[in-house]
Amino acid sequence: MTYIAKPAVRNPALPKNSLGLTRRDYEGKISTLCAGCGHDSISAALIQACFDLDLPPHRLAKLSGIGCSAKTPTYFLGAAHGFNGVHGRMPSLATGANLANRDLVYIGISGDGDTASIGLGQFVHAIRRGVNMLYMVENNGTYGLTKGQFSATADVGSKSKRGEVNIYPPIDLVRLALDLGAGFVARSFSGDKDQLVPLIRGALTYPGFALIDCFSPCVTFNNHEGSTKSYTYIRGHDLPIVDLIPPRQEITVDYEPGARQEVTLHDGSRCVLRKLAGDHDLNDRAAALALIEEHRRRGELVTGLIFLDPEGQDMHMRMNTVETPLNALRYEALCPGAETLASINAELR
Amino acid sequence: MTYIAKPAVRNPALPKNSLGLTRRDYEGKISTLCAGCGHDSISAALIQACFDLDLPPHRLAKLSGIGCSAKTPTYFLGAAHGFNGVHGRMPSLATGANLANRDLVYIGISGDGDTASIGLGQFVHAIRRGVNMLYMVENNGTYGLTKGQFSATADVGSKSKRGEVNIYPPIDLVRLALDLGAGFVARSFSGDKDQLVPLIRGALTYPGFALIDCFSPCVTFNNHEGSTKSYTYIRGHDLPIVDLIPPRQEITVDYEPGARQEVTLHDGSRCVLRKLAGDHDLNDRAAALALIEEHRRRGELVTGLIFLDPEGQDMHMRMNTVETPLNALRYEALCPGAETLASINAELR
Amino acid sequence: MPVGRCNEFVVRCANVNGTGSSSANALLARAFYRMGLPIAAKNIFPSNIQGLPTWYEIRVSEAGYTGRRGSADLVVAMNPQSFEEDVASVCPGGYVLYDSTKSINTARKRDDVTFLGLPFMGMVQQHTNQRKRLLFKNICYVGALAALLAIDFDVLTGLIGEQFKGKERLINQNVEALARGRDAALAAFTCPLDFHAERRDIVGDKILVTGNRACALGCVYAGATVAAWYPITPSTSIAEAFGEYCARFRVDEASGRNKFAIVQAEDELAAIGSVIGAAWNGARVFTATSGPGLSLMSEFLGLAYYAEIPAVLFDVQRTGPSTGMPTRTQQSDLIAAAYASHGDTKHVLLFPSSPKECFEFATVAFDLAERLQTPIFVMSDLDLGMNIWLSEPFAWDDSYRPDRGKVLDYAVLESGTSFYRYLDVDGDGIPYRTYPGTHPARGAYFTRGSGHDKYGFYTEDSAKYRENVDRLRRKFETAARLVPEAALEAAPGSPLGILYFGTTAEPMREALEGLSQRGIELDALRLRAFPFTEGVLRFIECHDTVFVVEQNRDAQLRTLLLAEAGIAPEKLVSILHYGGLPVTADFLIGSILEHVTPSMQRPTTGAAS
Amino acid sequence: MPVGRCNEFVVRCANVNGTGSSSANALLARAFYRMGLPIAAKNIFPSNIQGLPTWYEIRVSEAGYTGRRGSADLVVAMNPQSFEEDVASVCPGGYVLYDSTKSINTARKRDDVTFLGLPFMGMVQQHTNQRKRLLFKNICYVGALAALLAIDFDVLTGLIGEQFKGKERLINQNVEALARGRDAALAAFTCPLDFHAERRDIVGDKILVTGNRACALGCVYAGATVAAWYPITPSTSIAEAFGEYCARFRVDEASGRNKFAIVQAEDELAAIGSVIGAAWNGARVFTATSGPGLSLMSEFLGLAYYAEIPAVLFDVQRTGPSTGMPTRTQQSDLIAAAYASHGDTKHVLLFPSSPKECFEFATVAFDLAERLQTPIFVMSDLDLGMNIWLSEPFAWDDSYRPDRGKVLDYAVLESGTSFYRYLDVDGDGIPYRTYPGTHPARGAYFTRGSGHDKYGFYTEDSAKYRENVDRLRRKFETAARLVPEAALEAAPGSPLGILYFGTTAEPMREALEGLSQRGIELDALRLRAFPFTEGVLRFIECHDTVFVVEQNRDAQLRTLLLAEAGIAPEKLVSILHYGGLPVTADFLIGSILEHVTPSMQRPTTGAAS
Ligand SMILES: Cc1ncc(C[n+]2csc(CCOP(=O)(O)OP(=O)(O)O)c2C)c(N)n1
Ligand SMILES: Cc1ncc(C[n+]2csc(CCOP(=O)(O)OP(=O)(O)O)c2C)c(N)n1
Ligand code: SF4
Ligand code: SF4
Ligand SMILES: [Mg+2]
Ligand SMILES: [Mg+2]
Repeated sequence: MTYIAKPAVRNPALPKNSLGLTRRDYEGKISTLCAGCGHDSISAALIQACFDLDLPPHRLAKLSGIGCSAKTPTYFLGAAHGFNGVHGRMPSLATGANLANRDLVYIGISGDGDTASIGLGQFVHAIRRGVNMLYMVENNGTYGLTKGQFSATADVGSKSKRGEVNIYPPIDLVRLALDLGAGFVARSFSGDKDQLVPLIRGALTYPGFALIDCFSPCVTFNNHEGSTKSYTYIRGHDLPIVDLIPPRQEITVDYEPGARQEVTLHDGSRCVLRKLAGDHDLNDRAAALALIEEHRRRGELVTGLIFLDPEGQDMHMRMNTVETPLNALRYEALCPGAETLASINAELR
Repeated sequence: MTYIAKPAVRNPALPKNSLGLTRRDYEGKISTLCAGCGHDSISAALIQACFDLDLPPHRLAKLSGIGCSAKTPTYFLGAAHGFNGVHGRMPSLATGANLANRDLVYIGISGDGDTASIGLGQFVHAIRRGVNMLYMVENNGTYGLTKGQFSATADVGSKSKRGEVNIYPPIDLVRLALDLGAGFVARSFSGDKDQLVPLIRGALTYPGFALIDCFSPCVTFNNHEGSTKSYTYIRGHDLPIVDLIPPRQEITVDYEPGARQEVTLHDGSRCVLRKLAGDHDLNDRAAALALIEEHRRRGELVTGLIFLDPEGQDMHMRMNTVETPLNALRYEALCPGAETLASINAELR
Repeated sequence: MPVGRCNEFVVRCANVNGTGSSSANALLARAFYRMGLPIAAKNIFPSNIQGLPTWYEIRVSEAGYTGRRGSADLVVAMNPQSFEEDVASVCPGGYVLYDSTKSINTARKRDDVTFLGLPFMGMVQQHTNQRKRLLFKNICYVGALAALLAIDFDVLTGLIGEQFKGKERLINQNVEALARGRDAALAAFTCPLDFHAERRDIVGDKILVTGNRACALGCVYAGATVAAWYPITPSTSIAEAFGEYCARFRVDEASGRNKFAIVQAEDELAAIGSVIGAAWNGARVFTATSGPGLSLMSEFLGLAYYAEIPAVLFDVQRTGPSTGMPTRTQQSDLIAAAYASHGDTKHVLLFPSSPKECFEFATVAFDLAERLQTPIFVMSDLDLGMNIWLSEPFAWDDSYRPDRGKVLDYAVLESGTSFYRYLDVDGDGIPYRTYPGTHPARGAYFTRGSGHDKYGFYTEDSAKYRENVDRLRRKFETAARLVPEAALEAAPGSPLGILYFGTTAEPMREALEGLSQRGIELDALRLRAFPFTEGVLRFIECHDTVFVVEQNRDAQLRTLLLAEAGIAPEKLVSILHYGGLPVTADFLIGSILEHVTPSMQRPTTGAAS
Repeated sequence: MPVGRCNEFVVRCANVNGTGSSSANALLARAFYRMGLPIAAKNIFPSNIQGLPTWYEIRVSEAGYTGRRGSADLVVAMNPQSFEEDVASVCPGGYVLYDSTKSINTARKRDDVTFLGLPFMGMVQQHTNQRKRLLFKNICYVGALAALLAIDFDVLTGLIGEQFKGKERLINQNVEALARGRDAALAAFTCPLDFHAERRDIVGDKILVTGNRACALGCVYAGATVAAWYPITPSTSIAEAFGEYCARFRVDEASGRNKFAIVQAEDELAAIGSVIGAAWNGARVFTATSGPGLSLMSEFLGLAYYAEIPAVLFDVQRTGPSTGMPTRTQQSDLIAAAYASHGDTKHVLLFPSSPKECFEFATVAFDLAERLQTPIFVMSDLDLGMNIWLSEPFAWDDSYRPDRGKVLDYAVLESGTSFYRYLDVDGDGIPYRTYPGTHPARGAYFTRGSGHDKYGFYTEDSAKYRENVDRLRRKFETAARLVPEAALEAAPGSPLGILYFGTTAEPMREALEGLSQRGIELDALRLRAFPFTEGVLRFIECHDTVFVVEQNRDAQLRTLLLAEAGIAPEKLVSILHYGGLPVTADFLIGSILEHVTPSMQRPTTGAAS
């Protein structure tokens, strides 16, 4: 977060896409997240991907629940309508929005608390219906906005800033989505722009439900007590929990498909990513599950496009709705009229 | 359902278990479900299993949501406390009940609407916590009590009594439970007493979360339009939906472990069950998933005990709670007392 | 036959549910109607699917009283389980028609009623199929009633013919069963009974329809394209009937594709979420639910109120609290709806009292929702929603066009009109909105349930917050000017007024006449909306005492009147009916008589309009 | 120094959140307190984690006024983002202390306030670590304030020593930073300022504590063993502090195992579900939430009401509707709580107004919940819950034993006492219950949210249903006799009364004195519970006009009074404060003055008690 306003004058030298728009036309308001928050990197990737795809910004709709992650739709695509709903219920808002107008591109942003706890039922059912949208989980294993409680995606044994240890196994949203029939399933890391931007492009153009479960470190609460790099250590363990949040750099990685990459987080803890090379069978759900499992046993988190269903059906296909968005049908095409009503009356006698 | 009261006199010749109780001591009120409803067979199996296990009936607690299935706790174990809560929220009631008293045996009864739709989030999180209970889903693919809408476990393409076709893929609760780390996962069929009773015994003695996803045909709404045996056919297609429900016999099967069995439902539709022989690796989650998938491709529904985690942790183990049920701790053991309060006051100065 | 007994009676059929009785009973009800007689039919059914007692009360009333009467002149006692209770429910001098195939315990019999036994089960022994025996047994008792109550046999056979059109065998079998019943009755008893039916021409072009079907049809005519719902008794048939009508009238002929989308959501939270999402995106969309669903929707309803999203909800009320009695009626969600959600929220409610009004209020609800940009609740109930009612036929003016409210389209935005989402440009508290995707450069805004200022931007500033919620309060005042005015149903110019709404209307009409015969005159106002209109306030002002009649325990409407209209509490006298069965004129008369003292009825000083 | 300015001032620290300021500000607040001075501290923070403006207001008041005052005598303007606004918030004649390391735009300066610049950033340049620079910069301004406001330096170093006990290096660095700030101020300005602190001995044994911590501790003392909750501002710290205390006082020494269980549920529906499940099973259990969570709990709360399950909820209210302003305060969930759920439901509410009462009401809530077998809502708010308050120390009577209500145990059941779950044996509307698993043959019953009769059996019968819900209404009358009586806080014997509750209490004390100085006397009653007690009704009766003060837009308490107590509306005059900041005495005085006319203040005719 910085409070220096962006320059209002446009730089004519900025590259333009085929719509004649620059990257700036895809930006939003200035972020109020913590400096270095992974979520901001995801916003940047979304901006890049929409720019790359030449999407008219106003033909996208952004929806979210509540959380730090849910705030981000304000920070990209300022020319698009946005809807910051209630906690955990973005999927139903997106379902309704999509029903009303199948012609917009839908981006749903959620957090791991928003999706894996309060919103789990809605997440599952949006997948089941095949709502045509990009469903981005900005997954940090914690409740950022309410100050660092564990989410249902936190690892067993991980320690919170308050010193508590998580005793429950994590929910893997990718496995869940695969199991429930999502058409496009990917995992990525907020700091891996090279991987994330193309994945977003793929998800936005996929005609069905597309999940990106994006690991997005929380600079403030992904903080293990034991780490010598944590500032809790420096301040001596007994300050108010969220007191000082030193500005940090976002964590970025740059590694080859097929490769393995160890990432050191802000607090010194590590995780191992494995970037898929695209040589696995993208269209086999069972194989995708096996792949995840195999790497999990090796302590690796598989990233990349994990599964893609070329035959996936979106909700409107299943429902056999007309091509014209329902919100654009003329009233005359909807009302059966007085004459029909007379015959309905007759049936009721 | 029959309105003839059960004889009040006891038959001294009835077999007794080691507690000196007869099967009758495990019964409940007379069912008000449709004659032949699969749910009643499940109640009978529960009664048998509890009798077999010599469980003192009053040391069980029965909880349920809302639905035909959710009514059944009234129809077994009349000597146990029961709680018929709100729709889809039995898991949280059971979680709380179990927290208060870890010494009772918990039976949660749910329907497929209750669990796979409105209650999905709670179902998942009860599994994740490892609530020590038998979670029985009386799965009929339909909303019985609200008269035959599709549930989220109905097959794509199946037709409802109102003539609608289900367009969404089913949620497989067994796969979900496996994926989420349930300790005991089984599938069965209400009519297969030989299989169901031992499974219930196993689930009741398993020290953690035990799912039995029990296929339980609805005589009234599992009714395919096309079937020549359906009474819709006989009445000529245009009567009120739930008008006449002729009393039927429950469907029972009797086949060997390892065998395949075709079942003809009340309406003439068929399904194929495959009874597990117990020769698969019970303790391998991934293998269990693969097994289900393999049989699914062959058009078979695997039944039996699919997975069992011998190391499964229940919620209280994870939470490290005392052995004594929390509701039985004496107040003296709970209140820190006035002296401690004085020192707490001192800390706050 | 004593005057007034012809075409004035109640038949009560006591059955076991799931035995095919409801179609037989519907046939019976419709037969009276086809004879030109006003009827009221109340289906009193259990919350299960098969095997429990169920009752179907048909009131025939030449006088046109179509509220529930309560007692029965003739009971068809087909359910051994409830036999005793059913016998007890007959008026002295009335009749019990029962199945004498098996002998019946005469100890249960009463001396002051006549028992008419016919061997119905015996009459259908020729059918080897058990289902058919069950079904035709019911048709047999309809036949017997035809004889006993002088129902036109041609009307019955005509109805059978319509129902089974093209299935000659079924028609013949049914007609035969009818005839058997009739012939047996004619042989055994003096037919018709002292009370019976006589053809009239009173119903005119009225139709027989449930409120739920009317709501559904209203949504079709209002141009609703999206519905999101979750099954719950007694609201389910709204969504289901909407689906039926859409399948008939909303499939694009050329492509065979649907000009509608209906989502059976995973629960009510998802249903209202999808309604809000679709409404935000410019569709006319609704949900239908009942109490438990309404409770689950509360959080989202606060969002819709505060973010100002049009949403239409049909709340078909049932007996609460909690699961309560899901197959019984009540009007007990008023407070839950009017103040749904935490924080300072207020919602607009409509109170239809007939299928005709259900149909009309659907359009009113959508127009108001979009005009006011707020949720609108159509407060129906089980009695109105699930029972068939004699109703004026539905009417439609083809020149109707939806009021989509203050929506700026591409052209207006392009013209450079400035747009701020929550600005009160017109002084009515209602801001302007745009649909997503309208214009490349103008009109986008961010919708949020968190603090926002009049421009639509995020704020945590006290003054800006207050400015916005004060406007919302003003908007609610605007609502009071836009909602349907209450209907003055009787104005004899009494110092006593009576206020009621919804399904109390029909029995009230009867009660007012009954009271009038006892010398008690009441001015009667039928409420049609919340917030309260000028007319309601004036009505209360003009009367010394106003009875407030509602079907709940806690006098919820009275609470709203006290809280929102600043009325002196002693002026409002509650009449409360909350046992779950439709309210009767007798109950109303009795309750009012308890309260009316001679001193209340001072001579009329002027017309209270 | 003018009399009355010593020990009567407000310091407002304007910071950026996430920069370590809150611990510095807490140090400052506590230092005044340690000097024996009454303080009030208000943390005004944004709904994000880092980088937005945040304010910390410390009021020092020898007179003991610990409500918010609003304006500031000295602003520590450390946030360039809000500098202008912060300067504007200083009283004429006041001071602005700012960081002069970088030059500041003098155009923003005011003539009527004194600007005190010190190069705080410059003072911490020796630290190479950026975090330390940020932290110690804050400590430096505390040091400067020590000089300007004559804060006892030993008190400050003492507090630092306590905080970092055992970490000498940290202590030294902090003390050094304090000294730097102090020395710089002493060198640059005339210290102390005209208003400043002087040691007194006014606070006695009072403690400094948040309401949330007090609630948590109260739950520990009340013997709660289970908590189920979902994180939501501003209630989160109740569950978290409960966890802390349990970890300290509730771990079995022998086994190292927990005599408590806390579940962070997946959402509020699950949280209240687990509360109900555990309460049904005989544990003392609670949840803590705020508005959105309360809305989500509505369906379950109806179940708890109707099935009669004890449940304790702490609703720490924030600014609504919807997500609203989650870091701002309000009292706007009254109606949502009192009538939570569809159908006819009514709930018991408690209104604590201080940490002491939070602590005590926890026990009261559990005792009432189990005595009445119904949910009890402790209605706190963000201001009470999250800010530290000067409070009487907590007190405990070791002879206290929980009132577990009417529970039949094994012995009683064994003795053959008959048991029917919903029977009103004692005439108070409260039935008996048993815990699951108590007795092999007696006492089992089936709990349901669907229709049940007085014996606990399923019913769809009108009369039986009514009998049961009528008893529930009587039980609510019993509740009115059991809840804490309102507190008469002032009784000058005026014809004017004033009614208020919760965090309005502190500023009201100050306002009453201020009004009295202006010749306006008011009898003051502080409400402590709903349903309304006899005392509340009598108080209103005895006064001509009663001001009803609440922190919401819609006068929700007034609505409850009108609806439940049958009070003439013109008697109740609303004073509403709903901008989200704690209410001030100035606001109260101003609002009351607007309403008080000379005619209202007729001579006292008798004592209005
Ligand atoms: C109904 C409801 N309950 C609780 C909250 C409080 N709340 C706000 S954000 C949040 C969790 C956010 O976690 P996550 O979704 O992981 O987002 P993050 O902040 O980590 O990006 C919670 C519990 C709320 N706003 N609404
Ligand atoms: C909140 C809420 N929504 C809806 C309902 C209505 N309802 C009752 S049972 C039921 C579905 C039951 O289906 P299932 O769980 O499959 O049980 P079954 O009757 O098939 O055994 C529904 C939707 C309700 N009781 N509460
Ligand atoms: S708290 Fe964590 S998730 Fe929230 S903005 Fe800060 S870094 Fe990001
Ligand atoms: S409707 Fe179906 S599920 Fe319900 S009782 Fe009847 S057969 Fe069973
Ligand atoms: Mg998170
Ligand atoms: Mg089902």
